[in-house]
This record gives sequence, structure tokens and C-alpha cells, in this order.
Amino acid sequence: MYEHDVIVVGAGGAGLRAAIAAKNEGADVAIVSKLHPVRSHTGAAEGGINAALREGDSWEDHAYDTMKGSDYLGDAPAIEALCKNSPNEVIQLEHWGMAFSREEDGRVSQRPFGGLSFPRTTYAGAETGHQLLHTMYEQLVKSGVQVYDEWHVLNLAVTDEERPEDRTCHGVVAYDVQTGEVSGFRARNGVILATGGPGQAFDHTTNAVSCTGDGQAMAYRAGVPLEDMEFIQFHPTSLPSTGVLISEGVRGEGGILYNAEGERFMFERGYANNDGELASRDVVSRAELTEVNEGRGIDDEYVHLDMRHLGEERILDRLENILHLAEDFEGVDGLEEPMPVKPGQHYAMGGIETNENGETCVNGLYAAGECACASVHGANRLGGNALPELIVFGKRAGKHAAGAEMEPAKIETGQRGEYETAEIDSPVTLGEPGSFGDADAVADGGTVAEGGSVDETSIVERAVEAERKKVDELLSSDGIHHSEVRSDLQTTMTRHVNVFREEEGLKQALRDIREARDRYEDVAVSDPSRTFNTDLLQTIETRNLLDLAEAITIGALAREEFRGAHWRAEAPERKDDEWLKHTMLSWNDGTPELWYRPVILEGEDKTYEPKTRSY
Amino acid sequence: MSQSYNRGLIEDFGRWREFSAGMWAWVFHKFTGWVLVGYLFTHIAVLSTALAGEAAYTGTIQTLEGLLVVRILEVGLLAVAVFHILNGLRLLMVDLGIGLESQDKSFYASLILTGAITVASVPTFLAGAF
Amino acid sequence: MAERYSSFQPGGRRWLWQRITAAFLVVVLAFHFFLLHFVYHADEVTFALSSARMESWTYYSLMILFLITATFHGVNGVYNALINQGLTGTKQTVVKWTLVVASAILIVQGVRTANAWAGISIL
Amino acid sequence: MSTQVPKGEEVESTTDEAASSPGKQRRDTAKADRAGQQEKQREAEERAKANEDTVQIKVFRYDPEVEAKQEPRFDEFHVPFEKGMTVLDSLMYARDHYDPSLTFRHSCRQAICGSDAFFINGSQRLGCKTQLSDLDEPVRIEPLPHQDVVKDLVVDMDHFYEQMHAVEPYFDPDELPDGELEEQRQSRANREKIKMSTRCIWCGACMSSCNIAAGDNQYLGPAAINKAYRFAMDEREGEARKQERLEIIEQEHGVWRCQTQFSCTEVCPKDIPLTEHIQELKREAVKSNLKFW
Ligand SMILES: Cc1cc2nc3c(=O)[nH]c(=O)nc-3n(C[C@H](O)[C@H](O)[C@H](O)COP(=O)(O)OP(=O)(O)OC[C@H]3O[C@@H](n4cnc5c(N)ncnc54)[C@H](O)[C@@H]3O)c2cc1C
Ligand code: HEM
Ligand code: SF4
Ligand code: F3S
Ligand code: FES
Repeated sequence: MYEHDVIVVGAGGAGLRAAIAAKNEGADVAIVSKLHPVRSHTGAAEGGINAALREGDSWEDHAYDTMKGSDYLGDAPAIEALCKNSPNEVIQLEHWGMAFSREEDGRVSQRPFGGLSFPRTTYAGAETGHQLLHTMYEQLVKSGVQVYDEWHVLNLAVTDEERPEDRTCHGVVAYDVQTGEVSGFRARNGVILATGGPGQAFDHTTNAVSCTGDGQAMAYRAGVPLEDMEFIQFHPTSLPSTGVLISEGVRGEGGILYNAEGERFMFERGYANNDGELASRDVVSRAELTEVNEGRGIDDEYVHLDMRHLGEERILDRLENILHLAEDFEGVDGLEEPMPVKPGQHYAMGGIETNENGETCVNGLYAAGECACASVHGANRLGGNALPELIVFGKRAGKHAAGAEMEPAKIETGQRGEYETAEIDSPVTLGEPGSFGDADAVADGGTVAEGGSVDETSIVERAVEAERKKVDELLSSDGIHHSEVRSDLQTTMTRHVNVFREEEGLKQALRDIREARDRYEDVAVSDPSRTFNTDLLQTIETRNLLDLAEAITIGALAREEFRGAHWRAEAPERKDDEWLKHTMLSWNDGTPELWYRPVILEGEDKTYEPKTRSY
Repeated sequence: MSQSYNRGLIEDFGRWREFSAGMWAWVFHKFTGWVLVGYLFTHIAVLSTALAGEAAYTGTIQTLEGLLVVRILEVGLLAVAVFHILNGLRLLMVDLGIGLESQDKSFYASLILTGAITVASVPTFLAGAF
Repeated sequence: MAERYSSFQPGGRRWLWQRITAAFLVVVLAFHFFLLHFVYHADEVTFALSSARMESWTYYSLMILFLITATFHGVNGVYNALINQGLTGTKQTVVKWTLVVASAILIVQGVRTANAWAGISIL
Repeated sequence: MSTQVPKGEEVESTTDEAASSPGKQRRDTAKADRAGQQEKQREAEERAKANEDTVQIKVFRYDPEVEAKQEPRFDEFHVPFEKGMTVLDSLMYARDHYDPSLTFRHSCRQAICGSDAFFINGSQRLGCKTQLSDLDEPVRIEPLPHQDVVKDLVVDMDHFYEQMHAVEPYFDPDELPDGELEEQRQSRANREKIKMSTRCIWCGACMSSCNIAAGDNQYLGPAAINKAYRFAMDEREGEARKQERLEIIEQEHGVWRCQTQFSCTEVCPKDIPLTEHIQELKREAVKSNLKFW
């Protein structure tokens, strides 16, 4: 058993920032991550980091833009915390040496981005995430935080009081990928989840293979509610074979989308008569899919993004990177042919419910980054708002966990304060009704001990035992390979819970997920090795994806309106009277329980009035 | 990280065949360098027969130079020296940061030049050996 | 892990000298080859001829310098190559001193030969 | 340095302890499974004969812990080919359809996480960035040379990380601006100068391709030197720090070991001019030393 004050799970932008912050508060911090820190998916971010740095701009404007972008589903205290702290955090990165792009006068460059009223996106070429991740890892090395890399966290060690709000998290259980050892990590002060998004629930995503939402699934099963899971951002231009992102910059420079019939469909089919290709992400994604669904897609799968008319010189000057991406990942020469593109899952707005200090409703359990939902993005994330979220909320969670004096949070977590419960209209039984392994919640990865009656170390030990058993079971049983389950799950998610959602499709998805869950009962790991058993780990990740896919679908089915990234055929309009509330999902002994919490639109000194979202 | 470690198949399989220009240049430079030091030592050894007197020296040299093998070896030595010089110049340029992008071309150029110079000097070297 | 913060920087100096000697050797070696194979032919070498050249002080000093630089360059090159192959610790020290001794012998022997030609009889 | 054999034994002991009873059963299952896989493979091979659109890959296999894999070998897989398919795609296909125990690191699939540098057809490349259509068949995929193999295509990266950490790879300015919201100024030219060096994704391809690094375990290696370059050349750090940085890289096993083989520069998937950076640091070091002469 390892022991530290603060255990940070995950080493992307959020995890690194949290660890550094906790260390600066004097805590003994360790990072446990299934990948070496520099392999985290934060490195893939291209565009930039929003921060109101210059005269003429203000955090209030940034907050306004963010609230509007969120389609009024963001919580004002979280949004204001983000926008107020972002400038300091960005300058902190600069002081840590991050290689930002520069102006003539040597100051950090900023550029305009979709949905922003001021060019406030700081960036480092088209590799902002890479620079951010590496800069922070370097500072982590400097600060001497202990890193357990290639340790896959399997579960949390949480007490099992009746109400999640009374539970406490005492650590995590992790699997050493290189040796197959299962060990406990006790956290004296707190555990911070920073495990990134659940993109792999979809078969076509810009996210990494490692983005399996493990932290969300673990927290969910430990009783922490998942918030607004139905809000998934789909990016309209990703390469069909790999999902690699083709930046919005191509359309910004004048790239044109064509269907199989050679029509410039954004205009000719009337999807966006004013903005055409430059309409917002969700609009373009829906247009592309409509074309494909109506038989005008190329190979029944994608459309063409053509930039040849821009001329070689301009392309080389501004979009050189895109040429490499198309060449390396699709085998297409963007100077000679149009590039194939289709919508791809890109970002999860929802996640583990937290307040603006990163706390969840379980004591000692924090979450930050894409896996968390303090609710800054609401129904739709603006480009360039995820990276500031990592550093702002990563730092806050780290400080809080290390015991720093902080302003109490305004956002409430768990079933406290104002909330309403609801029924789920599902065609099948949801969740894991006492099926996986033993029938009790222990084996199911929920909670482990009678509240308070045992000491903290044995709570962690019990969790370790439970995980050891699970691993052994997976290794020794005989059955099907998880990849079959995973690919079926991904297929159904992309087919039914994509940019277009309609009741019947969502219900079909729930049926398919039920079936996938039932088949998962029979999975086994065929690689018998304890050394670097990726088969085992992916099998475990698939379980997490099942839980999250189900949560996303339940949310999508419940929310009968069109808001931000979520669109419903039955109700293609925003319904503020009914739906200015967060979708919350709690795992109640294996059964998902749906409830709602009102959105907080009251900011520090103003209230954000919902307006039509038009640009 | 690997000297004591034998991966059988991997370490020797297909490695040298895939060497790039810079690697070959390194291999050749190393080889020629070692030949040259070797020669330097023998050379001085041979020359120091002069310490044993005039006749001994002239005798040794003329016997040696009279042998065809020695003449051919001398052509080899020239090739080795020329390559080492030319590639050495290439390396000096590299050290100064000049022409790094065309390092492969300059390597090929040294090879070709070495060949040309060697061939051109064969008559002179072999003169009187037959 | 490589050792850090050595205030002693032999690597750097030897590296630089390897370059300087190389630059010098280009000229002298080319001259040497040219003189002894193209101006005079190999089959014509005699003690007398060598002697005649050595008696010129400039030629004599050039050759001594040639000998010293070539020895340094060659032996240092060999030493480097061995370090590159991972030679460390005692072995490294042994090799280093062996090479130093060999170089010393080489130079001494070379100078004695030159002296013999030049008619100097110190050694 | 290390060899894989003792490591393998270590692992064995944990296994026995943790899972002794299911062990045998497991192995039997694995056997049965393997038969099934062979079936699938045979089918694929037949398909290969009938249909042009498959690619044959030969993958290095080794697992210290599994009896059948203790002796390194190559396995062949026939993978259906699609336009745009990369080496990584073919590996994932082989794993998901034929042999789940096929092990390799990968994550981003877009050449940014640096997990999947392999030795592909005799050269260090990122699996995800290498198009199958650019390679001769059969495509031979091996773990990075000069690093210990953990299992199949997974190598031990610890030594690489150690070397990276040895150059004090973090920004450490002599002084910072007073204002909390005030940034340090950096000229565009200076950012341009360090830009390429900041692109390193820690894939280890360069180190694996360098003969010197293979021979001299203490050699910092091209990636670490490049990291040092990234900071030494950053004008925001100041002169005092730069001197310290030069001292680190000019130790015996620092820059001087580089013999300008250029193979690091050639294999770097991020096109970083590594040799150029190393050479520049050598000159910087000489210059700063000359000051004291
Ligand atoms: C292609 C792309 C481009 C983007 N561009 C931008 C942009 O321009 N601007 C912007 O603001 N945002 C952008 N985003 C979004 C943003 O990059 C991500 O939301 C953000 O990087 C997520 O960071 P994170 O720290 O939460 O998670 P990640 O960086 O994904 O890190 C997750 C970490 O958790 C670890 N982990 C996961 N599971 C486990 C486990 N079970 N046990 C142990 N460790 C675990 C992983 O090892 C990893 O270290 C982009 C996203 C993508 C995919
Ligand atoms: C004539 C001009 C010469 C030039 C321009 C030259 C150039 C060089 C250079 C630049 C190196 C360094 C390579 C490196 O460290 O990367 C080198 C190495 C070497 N040189 Fe020379 N050299 C010359 C003559 C000689 C002579 C006459 C000898 C023999 C005495 C010699 C023997 C060596 C040896 C042994 C090495 C080391 C090779 C290795 O890496 O193993 N060189 N030379
Ligand atoms: S320098 Fe290039 S090859 Fe080396 S680790 Fe970095 S990215 Fe990989
Ligand atoms: S391959 Fe090695 S020798 Fe130098 S130029 Fe690169 S570090
Ligand atoms: S998978 Fe990330 S670099 Fe290839």
C-alpha cells in the first residue's frame, strides 16, 4: 500500500495542474496515471486557450460569451470562476516557459475564435495542447511530485453509507501495468479524478484510445452523480478512417464542403444560407449527416472538404499542418484531391458533478478537467474553453484537496438543496441489476465498507481485495473477447446517439446497450500474462464505457428539447420554461436514477438572461 | 541500454541494411580513421629503420616498394586517406553548422570524389612496380 | 544517468582540438602524399633523399608538427570511439594510459628518425 | 545495463502468488483460444490468396511470462487493407480479430502522444503515422532496438525518461516580471528559434536509432540534448541559467559523444533538426569555454 496526502488520478492538463497546486500548498502529492503524463490526450489540443488579457476585453465579457455559448445551461459561479482565473493561469503558464505564439512586441498572441466577442484565444501555433502539457509536465518534474505512471486505476476506495453525500473517499486501487500487481493508494486528504473524456463510447472520435472515461465511471459507481451527460460535441471535420481532427481553420480560410453529387450543400440544400460552411459546429455536423443519410454521401459515409481552390501558396502558408494530417492519416494529398470528412465525437460537456472548487458530493473526492462537470460548458463548449478549464479547476481542486483556505463554493453537489426526481422511460432494464461478479455492490465496484466502523486503511485494503478478485476472475474465465462488445456499443452509439437523436433511436440504443451489458457478462481475457496485459485493461475499460454510454443515452432520451449540442427530432427547439435544468444521473445500487437540478444563472453581480443563441 | 542485452533477431536483423547516409559516413570514417592510425604506427616503425643506418633504411624501403602488394596496399591507403580527408572536411562543415540539410549529398560526393582520385592516381602509384 | 556538473570539461577541449588538428592535417597530409608519391616516386626513395629534405629546418619542423598532430588526432579519435562504445571506469583509465604511452613512444621514435636524417644527435 | 531475464522472473513470482489456482486453467483456455485464432488466421490467409486487398504483417512476439512466447518469434497476420490504413490500424485489427494478447502501446492515433514508435521495416517510425501503402510487404514490425523488450512491441522507456530528466528539463528563469499579470517578453525570432525543439513528443525513436546511444549508456542522447537546447536557447531564461545548462550538456557523456550520424534527425517523426541543435550546442559550449582561456 502506498500512502500520500493527495492522490491525483490522471496526468493530463487537469491532473498535472492539480498536482502542482497541491504540492505548492505543501502537501505530499502523487499522480497515478495509466499513461506516462506526456502521453495524455491534452497534447492533441490544437486551437488555444481563452483568457481575457488585454485592454478592451474583460472577464465579464468572457463569462457572457461562455454563458451564451453554453445555451444557458452553464452555472454562473463556475463560469465566472473560470473567466476570472483564466488570465492569471495563462500568465502562470507563460511564466513556466510555455512557448506561446508572440506578437511583434513580444507579448503573447491572441486570435479570434468561434463564439467569442473578442480575439482572446491565446495559442502556440496549432499545437497549444502539446505545449501546455509538456510545460506543465516539466514543472511537475521540477517540483518533484511522485508519479506512478502506467498504473491503471481500477476503482475508488469509498465508504458505503446509505447516502452518497455521507460517504468518504480514502484512496484508490490501481493495477501496475508492467507487473500486474494490484495495490492500494491511500489518500490522507483527498483523491482528485482528472481522467479525461469518454470519447471511446463512440466509434468515430477525435479522442484517444485511452479516453474511456474511467474516472467518470468509477465516481458514478461510487455514488457521485453524472451531470448533463447527453451533451456531446461532434466536430464536423474529422477524417473518416481515424477520426483525426481537421481544424476549423480550413473552413475559416475558405474551404468548401461538397456532397457526392458535387453540390455545395451548406448553401444549395439550405442548411445555413448565410454562413454556409462557417455555421456553428453542430449545424454543420447535422448537415453532413443529413446528406449521408439521404444517400448523397460519398461511399455512404462522408462528404468532401475541398481547399484546392485556395492555391498551394496560401495552403502551405496557413494550413501546412492540415496537409500533413490528411497525408499521414488518410493518404490524401490535400493539394490534389478534396479531403474526406465526417462528424466525429469530440468533447463531453457533462461529467462528474462538482462545485467550483472541484469537490464532488463524496467527501475527499474531487474531479477536474474533461471528466468533471462544474458546469462551465453547459450544453455546448466554446472552442478554446476546455484548456482554461483544466488549469483553473485543476488548480482549485489541487489547492482545496491540499487543505488551502478557500472561499466556500456556491454550487451545491449531490441531492441537497433544490432538485426534482424523475422517471426514466426505458424499454429495457437499466444498469447492472446485481449481475457482475457477486451480486453485492462491493464487487460491482460501488462502495466498500460499513460507514465509519472500520479504519481508513482497511477500507482501501478491502477495495484492493475486491479488485484483485475481479482481475483474477477476468483472467481465469473463458468467454468472448471484449472488443466485440465494445465495437457493437460504439456502433450503436454513433448510429443512434449521434448529432441526430430521436426517441425510437435512443430507445434502440438502450436495448443495444442492454444486450451489450448482457454479453459483457461473458467476457474473458485470453491473454494469460501479468506483464503489460492490455487485453485485461481494455476489457475493464469496456465496462466503464458501457456505464457511460448508458448514461449519455438516458440523458438524451430524457431531454426533449434542442439545446446546444443536443438535438431531438421530436422537439427541435429550446424550451427554457421546462429545461433550464441539469440532467443528473445517480447510480443507486446498480440502477441509474434520474433527477434534475436547476441551472444557476445568478452571477456575482448580475443574472444572465437566456437569449436566443445566434451569431 | 543494450550492450549486455541480446535480443537475437532484433538487434542484428535488418539493422545495417537500413543504415542511412549519415550512418554509413560514420562507419566509413571510423574505419578509415583506424586504418590511418594503424598505418601511422607502422609507417613510423618502418621509417625508424633509418636509425639502424643508411643502408638498412634504403634497403627496407626499396624492397617494400618493389613488392606489388605493397603498391596495391598503398593505393588502398590513398583511398582511405582521401575519403577520411573529404569526409573529415564534410564533418568540419557539419560542426560549423554549414550544409546540414545536404549532409547525405555531401557524403555521396566524398565517396565519388574518393573513387575518382584513387583511380586517377593508380598509374602514378604503380609506376615502376612492374 | 549521465553525471552532472563536472567543472572539468575534457570532452569539450579534446573535441575542439580534434577539429583543429583535422583542419591542419588536411593541408599537411595532402602535401605529404603529394610530395612523396607524385613529386618523388615511391620506387625512388632513398635515405639520402629523405635526409636532404630533413636538413631544411622548415621541413623538419613541419614534419615534427605533422607527427604530433597526427598522433594526437589519431589516438584521440580511437579513444573517443572506445568511449562511444561504452568504455567506462577502470577499463577506460587503463586504455587511456595505454594510448598515452603508445603515443609517446610513437612520437619519440618518429623524432629520433627525423633526427637521424637531419643529422641531429640528441636522442 | 539490465537484461530482461531477471525482470521476467520477478514477474513470475507475483503471478504465482496472486493467481496460482486459476493459472493452469487459464493456460488451457489460452490454448483453446489459440486454436480458434489459428482458425481465423487460416481463413484470413485464404482470403489473402483470393483477394488482393490484404496486407501481410510480421510482428515480433515475446512475453517472459507465457511459455509459448519466451523464445522471441515473429507472427504473421493478414489484415484486410483499406485506403488510408496505418501500421497502427493493422496492429489493432490483428489484436481485435486474431490475437487479443498482441501488445503494443498506443493512444492518440495522431502522432502526438509518442507511444507507438516501433521498428517498422528496418526504421524507427510511429505506427500511427506510417501508411501501409508506403511500405513493402510483408511489413515487419519490431520493438524499438536498443531498448529492453517488456513484451511484444512494448519496450522499457525508463532509461529514456531518465536521460530526459537529467538535463533539468524545466523552465527556470533568472528573474520574472513583477506584475502577476505581466508576461515575459519573447521576440518572434527567438520563439521561432526554439519552436522546432519544443515539438518533441518523447517517442524515443531518435535515441533508438543512434549507434552512440546504443553503445554508451550514459550518453544523454539526441532527445535530451534537444530538450536542453530548447531551454538554453530560450532568451527568457537569462545568461546565468544558460551557463548552467551548458555545463550539463558538455559533460563527458553529453554533446561530445554525438558523432553526427544524422539518423536521429532522419527518424524524428516531428522533423526536429536534432543534429543541427546538437552541433549548435557544441559550438556554444566551446565558445563559453574559450572565455576562460
Ligand atoms: C483533437 C482535440 C483538439 C482539442 N482542441 C482544443 C482546443 O483547441 N482548445 C481547448 O480548450 N480544448 C481543446 N480540446 C479539448 C481538451 O483538449 C480536452 O478536453 C482536455 O485536454 C482534457 O484534459 P484532461 O486533463 O481532462 O484529460 P486528458 O488529457 O485526457 O488526461 C487524462 C489522464 O487520465 C489518465 N487516466 C485515464 N484513466 C485512467 C485510469 N483508469 N487510471 C489512471 N489514469 C487514468 C490518463 O493517463 C491521462 O493522463 C481538444 C480536444 C481534442 C480531442
Ligand atoms: C587529413 C585530414 C584529416 C581530417 C580532415 C580528419 C578529420 C577527422 C575528424 C573531423 C574526425 C572526428 C570525427 C568525429 O569525432 O566525429 C576524425 C576522426 C579520426 N581521425 Fe581523422 N582526419 C584527418 C587525418 C587523420 C589522420 C592522418 C589520422 C591517422 C593518424 C586520422 C585518424 C583519425 C581517427 C582514428 C579518428 C577517429 C575515428 C573514429 O571515430 O573512430 N585522421 N578525423
Ligand atoms: S526528438 Fe523526435 S524522435 Fe526524439 S523523442 Fe523527440 S519526437 Fe521522438
Ligand atoms: S544519431 Fe546519434 S550520433 Fe548524433 S546526430 Fe544523432 S545523436
Ligand atoms: S498513437 Fe500517439 S503517437 Fe502514435
